Amino acid sequence: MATHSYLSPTGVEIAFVLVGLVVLGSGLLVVTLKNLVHAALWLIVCMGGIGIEYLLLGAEMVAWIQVLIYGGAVIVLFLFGLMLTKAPIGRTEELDVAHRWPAVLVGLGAAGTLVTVTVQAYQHTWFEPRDALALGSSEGLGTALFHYWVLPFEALSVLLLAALVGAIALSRARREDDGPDELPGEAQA
Amino acid sequence: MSSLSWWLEVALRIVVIFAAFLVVPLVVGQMEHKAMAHMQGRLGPMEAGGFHGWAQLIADGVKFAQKESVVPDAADRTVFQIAPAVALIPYLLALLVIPIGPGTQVGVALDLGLFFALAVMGLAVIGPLMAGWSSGNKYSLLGGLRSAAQLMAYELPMLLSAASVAMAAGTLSLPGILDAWHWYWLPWQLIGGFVFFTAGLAELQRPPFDMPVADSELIFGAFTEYTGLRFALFLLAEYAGIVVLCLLTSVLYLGGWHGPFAEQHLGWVWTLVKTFLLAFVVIWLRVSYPRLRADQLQKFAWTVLIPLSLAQLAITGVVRVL
Amino acid sequence: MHALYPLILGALLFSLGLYGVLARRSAIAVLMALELLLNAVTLNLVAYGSILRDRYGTGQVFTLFIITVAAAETGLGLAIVLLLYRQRATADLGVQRELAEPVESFGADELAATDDYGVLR
Amino acid sequence: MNTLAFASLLLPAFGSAVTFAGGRDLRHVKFWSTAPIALALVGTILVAISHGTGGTSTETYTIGTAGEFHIEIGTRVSGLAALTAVLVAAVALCVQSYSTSYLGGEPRYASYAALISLFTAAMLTVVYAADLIVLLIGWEVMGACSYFLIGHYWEREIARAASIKAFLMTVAGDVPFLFGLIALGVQAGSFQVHDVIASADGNALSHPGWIAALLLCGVLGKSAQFPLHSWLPDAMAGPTPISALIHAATMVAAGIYLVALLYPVFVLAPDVLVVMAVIAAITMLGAALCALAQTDVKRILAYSTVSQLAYMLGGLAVNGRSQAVYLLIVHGFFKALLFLAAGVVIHRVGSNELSRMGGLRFRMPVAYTTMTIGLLALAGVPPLSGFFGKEAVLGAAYNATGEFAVPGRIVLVAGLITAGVTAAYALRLWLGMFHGPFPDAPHEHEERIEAPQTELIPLVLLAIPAALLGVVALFGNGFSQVVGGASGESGSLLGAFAVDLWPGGMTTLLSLLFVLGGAGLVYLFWRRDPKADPAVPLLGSLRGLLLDGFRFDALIGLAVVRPVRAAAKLVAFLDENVVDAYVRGSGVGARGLGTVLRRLQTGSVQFYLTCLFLGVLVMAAVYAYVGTVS
Repeated sequence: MATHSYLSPTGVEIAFVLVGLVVLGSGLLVVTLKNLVHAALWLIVCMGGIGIEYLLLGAEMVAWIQVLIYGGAVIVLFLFGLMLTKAPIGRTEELDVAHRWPAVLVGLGAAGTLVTVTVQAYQHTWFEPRDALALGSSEGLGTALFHYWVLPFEALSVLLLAALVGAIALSRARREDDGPDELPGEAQA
Repeated sequence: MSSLSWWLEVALRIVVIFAAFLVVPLVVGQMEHKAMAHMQGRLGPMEAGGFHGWAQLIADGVKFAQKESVVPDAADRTVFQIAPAVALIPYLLALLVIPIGPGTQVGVALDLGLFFALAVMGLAVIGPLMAGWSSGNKYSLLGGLRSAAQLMAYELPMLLSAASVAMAAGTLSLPGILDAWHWYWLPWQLIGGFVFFTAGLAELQRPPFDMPVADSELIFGAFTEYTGLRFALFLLAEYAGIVVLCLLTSVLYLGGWHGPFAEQHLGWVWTLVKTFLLAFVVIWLRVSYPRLRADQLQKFAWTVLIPLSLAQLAITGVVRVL
Repeated sequence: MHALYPLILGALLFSLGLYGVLARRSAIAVLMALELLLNAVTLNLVAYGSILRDRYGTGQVFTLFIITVAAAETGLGLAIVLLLYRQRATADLGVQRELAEPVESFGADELAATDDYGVLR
Repeated sequence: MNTLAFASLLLPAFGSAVTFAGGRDLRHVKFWSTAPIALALVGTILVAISHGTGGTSTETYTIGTAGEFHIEIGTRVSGLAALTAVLVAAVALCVQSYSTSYLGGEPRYASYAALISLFTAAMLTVVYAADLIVLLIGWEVMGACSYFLIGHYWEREIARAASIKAFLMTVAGDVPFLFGLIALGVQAGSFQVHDVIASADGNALSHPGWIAALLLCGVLGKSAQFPLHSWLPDAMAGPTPISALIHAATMVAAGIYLVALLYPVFVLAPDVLVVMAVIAAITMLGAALCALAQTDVKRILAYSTVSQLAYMLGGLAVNGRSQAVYLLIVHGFFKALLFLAAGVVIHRVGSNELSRMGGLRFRMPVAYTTMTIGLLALAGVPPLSGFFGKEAVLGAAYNATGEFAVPGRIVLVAGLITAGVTAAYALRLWLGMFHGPFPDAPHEHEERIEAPQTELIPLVLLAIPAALLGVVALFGNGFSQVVGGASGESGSLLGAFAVDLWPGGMTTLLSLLFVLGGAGLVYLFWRRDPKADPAVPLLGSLRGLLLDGFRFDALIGLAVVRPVRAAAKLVAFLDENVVDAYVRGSGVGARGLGTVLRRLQTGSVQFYLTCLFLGVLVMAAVYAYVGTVS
């Protein structure tokens, strides 16, 4: 469409880019910070930013689910896990592998490849986020979910059940002869 | 509606809600002081300001403001300092979407209001976690750990019982739910209301679910190292949490602004009345019930509340289909 | 909106997550990087759902699914990490080397002379 | 009749199996080793009688196919086969019954008896076989049995060496023999003996010369002809009854039998016949001279066997098929007799050495009598059977014409000289064993040390045909009618003219002169000193050479063994230092590679993942690039 141009970005686009920068920045901090808890907290920012990006893309329901699940459950799980594994206050030395250059290489290579391919494929494509709004509402998404995706939905419920059982089994996997197996934190207290 | 007046209105709403956010929790706090004092026969809080010790809360506020805000050496400064804000702000955001009266008497009439409220309330629990970890104190850490375990356990029944209401109303919008409300929802959603309110109490770590801050065991749990205004902010967050929980409960299960009469004009009064009644119950419970142990807490969540909320969902579904 | 904004954001986020998975030694940090990867994918899904005007809501529905799976994965992953921590008193992936040859056949001196990857210095 | 032949063939095999299975119970072994062979003898005699003079009869059924050929099991009874079978069965029976006492007390008697039965069955298979492949099976089973039997006393180094030598030398002949058989079957279009002979008669073979030469190699090995003869004297390391069996009826006879059987093929190849004649001449004279020099009784008899077999081969080389077969049968009886009688003597004396014997004629009258008959036959003294057999061959050589003239001359000259030498060593053996003083016993006439009945009865039984079979020759061409004339049963090639076994006047005169000469020389030297060996002055300085069999084994060692050893060393060197170098090199290389790759196998999952993603990245980049270019 001729009306689109790089030179005159719309408000939504500007917002998207700004939030995107926040997301990328916090994401970078998540994978580079020496302080694990800080990284986890930055992950909240990153997830929240992605939630806002969803909103900007017209996926309202997904956005709030993102906040609910990631902010309320996943991050709490992470913090919980960090505390149980005695994440120290301050920098954790040796948090990263000593030779990071292969990982950096892979990361940069992946970025280069993906961006190149994406740019080549979609440099002339525009879309209207508002088109997705009807779908992004609770009603639209619910309709799509239960009209077209009931079976995957049910399969997913089975998966969740399996994960639940698995998590319980894992955390109960202690035999009598294993001896005292207290959490380090409790042992201290 | 012109653009200007729209912006004005938004600004007005935010100011009103912010004011309410600052005032109502204080009222609840004052209420707690007084109610507890009366119930427990405590004489101290009866002195300040003369009649019934009405200025006790102000005295507390002045005391908090005067105190030095200490950050321990072993603490993670940034996180330690941000934690109170993280604990407080989500409740402010949640207030935005809760209607207190019919029509436009709501901060933002969000299509996904219920979802939004629950999502940001879920975020609020990160505050105590941050505080517990960043204090560099093992009691704080244990408090934080207990918080996390407790929060994860009670998130599920809360969401499930809220889902029951949404299912009954056929919408996630809070005004929409109230629009669909009928008096017979009271018995219909009774179990859900009980579960929601109880789980909410546990999320707020109010007694009898206050094991994370159990003062006799952990001094004050995650908040042990906090002093001065930051501690006051945590207290404020707790009372704001009570307000939001009671508001949500009244909106979801007690009909919100619906009342026997004068619904259209004085709906907000009904809402407030119900909210404060519930807040009183919260305070009452604190005074009346002993603290639960960790295992009792978990057991209660998984073996009582979750089955109950599932039963409520089933009842809702059956009635809806009928 | 130009299609490139969300897509490139997704690509860069994916690369960040990839780097994190490869470079972090703490198992929990790796799990966090994994969340970045998943989010990059879901962002792409939502974006493609809009770009391709999918009327079945595939992009968003699958984003929901992936978020659910991610939650389950985090729960299980953390359970595993905790188990690991209980048994080894560390969540450091760098010392979990059961896939390598036993130390006896390699020689303790040589093992001591290896870096994080186990590569001989 | 064919069924009866088949039964006769199977009976010893069955007896062998039962003997093997039955353990060491002596009575069981004795019964099952003799009774089936006795029945087989009856069967073969009945077959021979019912066959009479009429042609051949074949009865087969197919048991499998090899390519376009059918392998058929069954029997083919001809006059030749019927008579040879009787010989085999009779000798085998004598050997088995003789063995019951000769070896009856030995711990390995059971396996020994079973192997003899199997040996007999294998020989009967060769005789009765209607199919060349079946014949080959019997042929090779005999080789295996001979290996085991010669090595019966495997505790002794010499027995082990002899058994291996016998096996290797016969197999060395069997390799070309196998090729010859295959070529024969391919060219004839069938492995049926019947078809093969028919196609040879019809001159339908494209390369009869090559086939005959290849087959001859196998015959040389089996029948111990030069240059594959040296295993036979060494085979004396086995028990004496085995020698009787091998020398008289089975192993060595198989070679002659095969040539007689496939005679039409050989007739098509005159060059091979000349070679055959030369080999026969060399072998008969050389072996006889060796026999004259030997001091070991059994080795004397062994060399005499080689020499006599050369007579037969010579007879075959000069178109004297009937004569050769006649000699084969006659020789079978008297040679078996000689071995068994010598075994009796050796057993009593406790030594093989001629010098340890002497003056036994009164102590062992039965052995003396039968051995005298056997030796007279061997020497060719009329009217014993050996005389007629030898005269028949010499007569054939004398009468040979046309393409057989050259071999005829060779065989005739060699045969006449050999007759003299044969008489000489026969007399020497006789005198040495039974006359003169017994070395250790001062009262030589006093006690009889005769063998038990079970050993003597076979001697007597064998002495009868050895003495009287010459009668057959008096019936003119009767015998040759039975065995099928000059060139085989169908007799179409050269015409089934009647062959007269009646001794010719000229050859008889000449050979008797040579016999008298040879015997007289020996007698003269013996008279001079009965205690001494007459061969010592007779042969002079040649004796040492002859005692060693012309040092033929040394020659073989020089010509074959050392090059082979050297080659083996070379191969071993190549294997250890060249082939193994690659193997070791691959091991070292793999180890080195492993050491290098080990550094990648760190156990760090993240490192693996990094490598994985690097790979994926490279692929994606390449794919993207290709996509961009195209």
